[in-house]
Amino acid sequence: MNALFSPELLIATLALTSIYALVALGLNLIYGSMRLLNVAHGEIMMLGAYIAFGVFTAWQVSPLISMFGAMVAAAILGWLCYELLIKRLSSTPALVQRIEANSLLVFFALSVILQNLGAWAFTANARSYSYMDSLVQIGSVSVALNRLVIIAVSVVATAAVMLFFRFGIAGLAIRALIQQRDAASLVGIRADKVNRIIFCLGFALAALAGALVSMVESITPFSGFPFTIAAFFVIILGGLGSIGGSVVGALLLACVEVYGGALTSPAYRSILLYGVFIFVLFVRPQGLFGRRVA
Amino acid sequence: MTTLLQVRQVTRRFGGITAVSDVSFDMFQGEVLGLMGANGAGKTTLFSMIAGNVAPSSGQILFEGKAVPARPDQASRLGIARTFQIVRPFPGMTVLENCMVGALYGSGRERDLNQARRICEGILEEVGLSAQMFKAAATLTLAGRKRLEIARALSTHPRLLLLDEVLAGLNASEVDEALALIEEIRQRHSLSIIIIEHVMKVLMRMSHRIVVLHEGKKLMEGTPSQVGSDPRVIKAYLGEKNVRAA
Amino acid sequence: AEPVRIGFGISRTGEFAPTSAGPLAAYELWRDQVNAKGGLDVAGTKRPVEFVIYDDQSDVGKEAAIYEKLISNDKVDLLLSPWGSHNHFAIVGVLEKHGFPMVGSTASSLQIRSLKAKNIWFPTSSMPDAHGKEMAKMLKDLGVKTVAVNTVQVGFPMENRQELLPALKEAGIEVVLDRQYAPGVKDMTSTLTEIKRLQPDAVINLSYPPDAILYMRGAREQDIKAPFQFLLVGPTAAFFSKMFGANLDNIVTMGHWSPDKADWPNAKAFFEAYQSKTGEAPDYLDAVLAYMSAEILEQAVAKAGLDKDALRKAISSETFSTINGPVRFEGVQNVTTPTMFLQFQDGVAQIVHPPEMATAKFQPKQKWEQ
Amino acid sequence: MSVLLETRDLCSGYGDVQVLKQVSIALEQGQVTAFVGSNGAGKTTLMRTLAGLLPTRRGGIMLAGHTVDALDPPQRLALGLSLVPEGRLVFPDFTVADTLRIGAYAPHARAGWRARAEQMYELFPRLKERRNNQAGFLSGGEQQMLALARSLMSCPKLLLLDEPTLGLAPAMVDELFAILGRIRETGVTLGLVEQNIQTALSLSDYAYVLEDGQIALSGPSAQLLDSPEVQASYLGIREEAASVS
Amino acid sequence: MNGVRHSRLAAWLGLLAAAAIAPALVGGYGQSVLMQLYGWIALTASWVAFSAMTGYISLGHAVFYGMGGYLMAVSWMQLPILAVLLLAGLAAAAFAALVGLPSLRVRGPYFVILTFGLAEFFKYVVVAIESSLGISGRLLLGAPDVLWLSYGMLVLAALAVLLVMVLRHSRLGVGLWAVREDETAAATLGVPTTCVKLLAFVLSAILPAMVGALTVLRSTYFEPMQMFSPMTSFTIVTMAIIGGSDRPAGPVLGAAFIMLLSEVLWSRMPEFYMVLLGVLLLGFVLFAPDGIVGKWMARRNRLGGGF
Ligand SMILES: Nc1ncnc2c1ncn2[C@@H]1O[C@H](COP(=O)(O)OP(=O)(O)OP(=O)(O)O)[C@@H](O)[C@H]1O
Ligand SMILES: Nc1ncnc2c1ncn2[C@@H]1O[C@H](COP(=O)(O)OP(=O)(O)OP(=O)(O)O)[C@@H](O)[C@H]1O
Ligand SMILES: [Mg+2]
Ligand SMILES: [Mg+2]
Repeated sequence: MNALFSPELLIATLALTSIYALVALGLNLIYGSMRLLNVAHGEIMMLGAYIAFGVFTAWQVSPLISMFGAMVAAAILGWLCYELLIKRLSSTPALVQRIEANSLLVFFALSVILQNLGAWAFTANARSYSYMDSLVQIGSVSVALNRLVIIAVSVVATAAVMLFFRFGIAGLAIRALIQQRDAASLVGIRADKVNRIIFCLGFALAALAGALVSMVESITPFSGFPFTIAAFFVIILGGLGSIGGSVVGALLLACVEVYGGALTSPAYRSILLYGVFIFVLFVRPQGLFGRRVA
Repeated sequence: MTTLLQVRQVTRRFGGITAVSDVSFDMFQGEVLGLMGANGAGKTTLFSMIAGNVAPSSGQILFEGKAVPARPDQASRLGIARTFQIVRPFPGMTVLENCMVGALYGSGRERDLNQARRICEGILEEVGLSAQMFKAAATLTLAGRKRLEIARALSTHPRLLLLDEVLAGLNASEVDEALALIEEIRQRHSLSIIIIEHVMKVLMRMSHRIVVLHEGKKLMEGTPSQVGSDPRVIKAYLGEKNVRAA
Repeated sequence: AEPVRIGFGISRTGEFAPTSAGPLAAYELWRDQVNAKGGLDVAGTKRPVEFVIYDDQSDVGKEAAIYEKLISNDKVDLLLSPWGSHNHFAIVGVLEKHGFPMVGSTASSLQIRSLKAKNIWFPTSSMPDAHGKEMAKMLKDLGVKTVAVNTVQVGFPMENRQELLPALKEAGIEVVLDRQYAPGVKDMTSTLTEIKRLQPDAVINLSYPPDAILYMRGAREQDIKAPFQFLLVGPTAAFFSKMFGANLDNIVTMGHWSPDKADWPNAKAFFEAYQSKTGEAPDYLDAVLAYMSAEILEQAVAKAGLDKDALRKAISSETFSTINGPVRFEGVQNVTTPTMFLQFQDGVAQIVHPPEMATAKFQPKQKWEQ
Repeated sequence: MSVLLETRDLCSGYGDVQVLKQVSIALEQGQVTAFVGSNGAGKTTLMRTLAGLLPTRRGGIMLAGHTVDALDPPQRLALGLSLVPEGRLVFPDFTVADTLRIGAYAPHARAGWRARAEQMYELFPRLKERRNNQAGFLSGGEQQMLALARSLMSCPKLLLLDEPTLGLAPAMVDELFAILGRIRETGVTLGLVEQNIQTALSLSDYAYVLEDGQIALSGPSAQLLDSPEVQASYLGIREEAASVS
Repeated sequence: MNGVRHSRLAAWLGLLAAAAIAPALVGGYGQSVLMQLYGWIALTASWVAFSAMTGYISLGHAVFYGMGGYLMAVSWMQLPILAVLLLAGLAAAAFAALVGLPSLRVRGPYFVILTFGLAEFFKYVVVAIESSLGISGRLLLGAPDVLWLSYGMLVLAALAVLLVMVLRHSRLGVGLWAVREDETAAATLGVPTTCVKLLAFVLSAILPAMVGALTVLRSTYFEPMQMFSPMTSFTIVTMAIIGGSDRPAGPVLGAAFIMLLSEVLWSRMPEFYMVLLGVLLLGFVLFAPDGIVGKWMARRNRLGGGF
């Protein structure tokens, strides 16, 4: 099967990996550091996507510029969301006890609200625009420029977040918080401040992903959910909180999608994808790079 | 005297660390065996292996001649009960409900809920927790939680009880009371006990024999007075100053 | 006069809300137009139209209950249809139980023949079997020798594939590639590489919009040169042309309507009215079918009034004049409108087949914009 | 000598339960103050309230001249107060090395954390051996050492210790007290909750005896050690004491 | 104590009687709504019997529901309905036993997403099977009247609530609770954790399959993407948490509340009811963590009603 080694497939894998990794990045922060099941992640992406779309359609401003605006808007939303909802969720003992179920519901509610407010504000119609879609020749393969841009931004954003975690003490502080709240505060970590930053950053990264994805996919207020799922798969495959792990998770998913489809049939794509996910968790319940928790 | 427990050349490694290394000893029915050793000597790990929480890397543990399975629930069913050094009560349950779990599933295997409740009420009375019976376990003080560990272990109707530093955090007079309590419990339930404690007075007074671990290996085994005067033990564990105290 | 109350359920929220938006807008357009003309002609008297709309939340389980409620609680005078085949199926039982006639819209499936229902009709002319036969005929006419077929595993496309393959065989056209893919795929590169290698004369994508996007993007990047490139559902949606612009030119798609068809006088008017109402072009498919179903109902009511039996009889027997030309039903099916195909030419969807209906001549796909 | 920490009529508790009832204490700069009392007397509650883990209900806490009742633990840490909590509260996933690193999280403690970590390894060689092991898997005594080391990483001026000898082997207890002695010599003020009353009183300058959430007795340690009340209720010399009174 | 128990039993029986009479009194639409309500109660209570008891939040109960629907669609007109119902229950139980063993090793958020993944996996397997059979959606003609279906659902709902009641006051229930609190400690006290978790998982799978089977008879159309929709799972969790998952009354109140609310809002304010639903959901989670039942009990206790 010579086709398997074709550069087209390689680039497709790369492009898909970068989208998955980018989409997972914001979720990784919120989920990996606070164990909150943010099922509204995709909706926040859509928020970013709509901002990019709206700004482009109205004023022809490049999404590469408006994405910063989208990030700021989402960060504000994150801040509000933290102050109004999550603070209470993570400080009321009765709520913390079932933090999984409760966070699931809070974010589920948030996603329902965002979807329907979105539908009300923008109508449910699918939207799209075209930007930077000229073809670029790389060797024998030609790729749309916007896909290359996504790869580049994804690499930069992932690397930045990774460095932040690896070399700053902030990463440790985040992990300390989730393990032992009292002890964390005794060593001087202010849960409130750290969590607020995480929320703003996580939401901003989601919006960034949305703004970029809007260049290559059509968007509707209701199309966030598949992204949420993809993001969860990526970070769980990689192991919670491990940014490097989630890049590998993204790569694995992309490979299954591209090469799995090529080897068998695209008909089995979803079965393969979910199958691999289930298999990995059956074999390694803590994800590929997760550490077993004491 | 019949042999209750045989520990045979048991080793447990964690990655590069050998927590317990080639330890063997026997224990008789009705005996109180002390387990002594510096921090990190492997005492708790040994308990975990006897209670089935951790599987030995090599070696064998026999309880009444049968190999102890590496599954805590099955070990409990055989009649082995342990307390946790770092206590782990069921925080959302009341003290009574904590105990009922053991009564229903331990080697007593009581099937009737009301009967289990009565058994547990008796046990809580014995360990002095009856006043707190309906309080959530999370509200107990540390000492209270240690008592609860004992009560829970007892509720499984064990024959071998493993006590891991249950007296830590008590003051001198409380220790005296607790010692009397444990002795009483031992006789009433005809238990055999292995006890880990860093308070010398306890080991010296309670145990019939003491096994000393040092860096995972068995350093020696003997009566309290033999152990207390052994120079190796003094060097490795007690520190010169405490010899006189003991 | 007392208003005529017309009820229907439609997805305003949830995953089908985007696709339901077109039909909903078409219904509302129709209502506004009728009311502007002084109301609905009910066997001679004009009465204003009032809608009773329920959101089915994209949950097919809710549809039957909604129509039950419309009929027995709200006691509406007339019904319009929800969006999508599955929702049509879900309410057939209710319609039969109450003997309440309803003109269907956006449903197409061979299974409707097994229905033997007396209270529902389907105005589409893109029934899978006719669609397959017509497609084979068109390809043969164009001199196509080899095709690649690429199908998404969803009801309607799959039924189409099943009818298309034997028809191609009969027409002596070789199927060099027959791929299926699961809904939700995110990449189509391997299939496209294969198509590129095989160089068929025609690529037939029995697709839905999300995967139609993948095809368009990949085909452009890999420069698929087949002169005939077909996408089942997708290209007529407004967002599609925004995304692909000139690249959409010469892509063929399903559809039996064009605003440029001169002998359907209202077609252009509908196009313009819809565009001025929503700011977007109608999607040539769902919005048109929805509008047609309302027109048919309108004309049947003008003839028979609101009596259910008279109405049923009128719908079953009359010929109606719609934006899509004359429509007459036999059984549940539209038997007058032939199966057609659309092709985008200079950004406008033109009917290119069959020749007697065509508004423009087929043009081979020549190039992708760089 | 000045007072570093002072409470006035401090009240605190959990939910409907009022545990501390009008506790007034003072910790002198540079001294060791011991808190003793039977089980459930409220020692841990007092420590948690001082550190800010529990809110003050009534009364007030003054730390180094500031009223700190409204401050959270990190803010009190910034003023130099560090607590070694009961039950250790280690971060189970962290390695020993990570734990020490995070111990120096407070801004004033960040500089020179590496050197301080090395000091800790010297104080507790056992931790050095285990530096890359997860804290959750350490033995009970090792965790206790780790908790103390973590606290020391934050350069405290006032170190509160809630039963730091819990689970330590006798030789290690001696070692610990020796270490505390040395820490004290560097000018750090110590507040010590300890069950071994004899040791506690012999090592401290001043002591408070808590009973049922109140200060039952207080005074210079040497004096308390000789008091018949203390002997009776805490040193297990009941018979003699009973016959005396 | 006994008096309270008797009065509570009487309340439940009264509720059951009312639920049994209701379908006969309301029209076709009312019957549809009641049928859905009973269905949701059965689903939610079944979920509570596993997830609330063990703390393993399953986001995959749609798989059992869909499985039941699929079996009914496949065997329509070939087997009697009752037989299919039993078969559906058995099949779901078997599937739960099969996947439960490896899944239940996974904890916390991992389990949540794993169960979601399992449900989606199964959905796409069904999609592939149907495609390879050349079938695109199955139409079920001649299904029983909604009145009968609503009675069927009522039986399932009653059984599911009964399951929760019996579990709560049983030995198994205590074991599950211990697992929820601390699995290691539970095992050390003799609870065969894997066994009890698996048992609860299997028990909680049976009734949802039957609910699915009846539901497909109502919609008369089976299509895998619809029948296995993850929204089902989300709705179940929502109802359980809103009602309060610690008591058998929780699922009933939760399902009834959400159904009622959406009935009221749905026709009054079509544009905003989903938004409002979301806001209410937020309010409930944040301000009534023990659900409606919890709030209600707290009020009663405060008023001195206690028991
Ligand atoms: N699960 C584990 N993974 C890695 N290392 C472990 C694990 N459990 C124990 N250890 C190591 O094994 C050694 C023995 O631990 P153990 O808990 O048995 O000591 P101990 O004798 O009970 O000490 P202490 O008196 O302090 O409680 C320790 O150094 C500990 O770090
Ligand atoms: N979280 C809690 N909720 C309710 N009451 C509590 C809680 N924690 C402790 N208490 C109660 O507060 C009282 C004082 O407890 P505290 O832990 O301060 O005692 P202590 O002196 O430290 O005891 P010990 O010597 O056992 O550590 C006890 O009666 C205890 O039951
Ligand atoms: Mg130990
Ligand atoms: Mg204490």
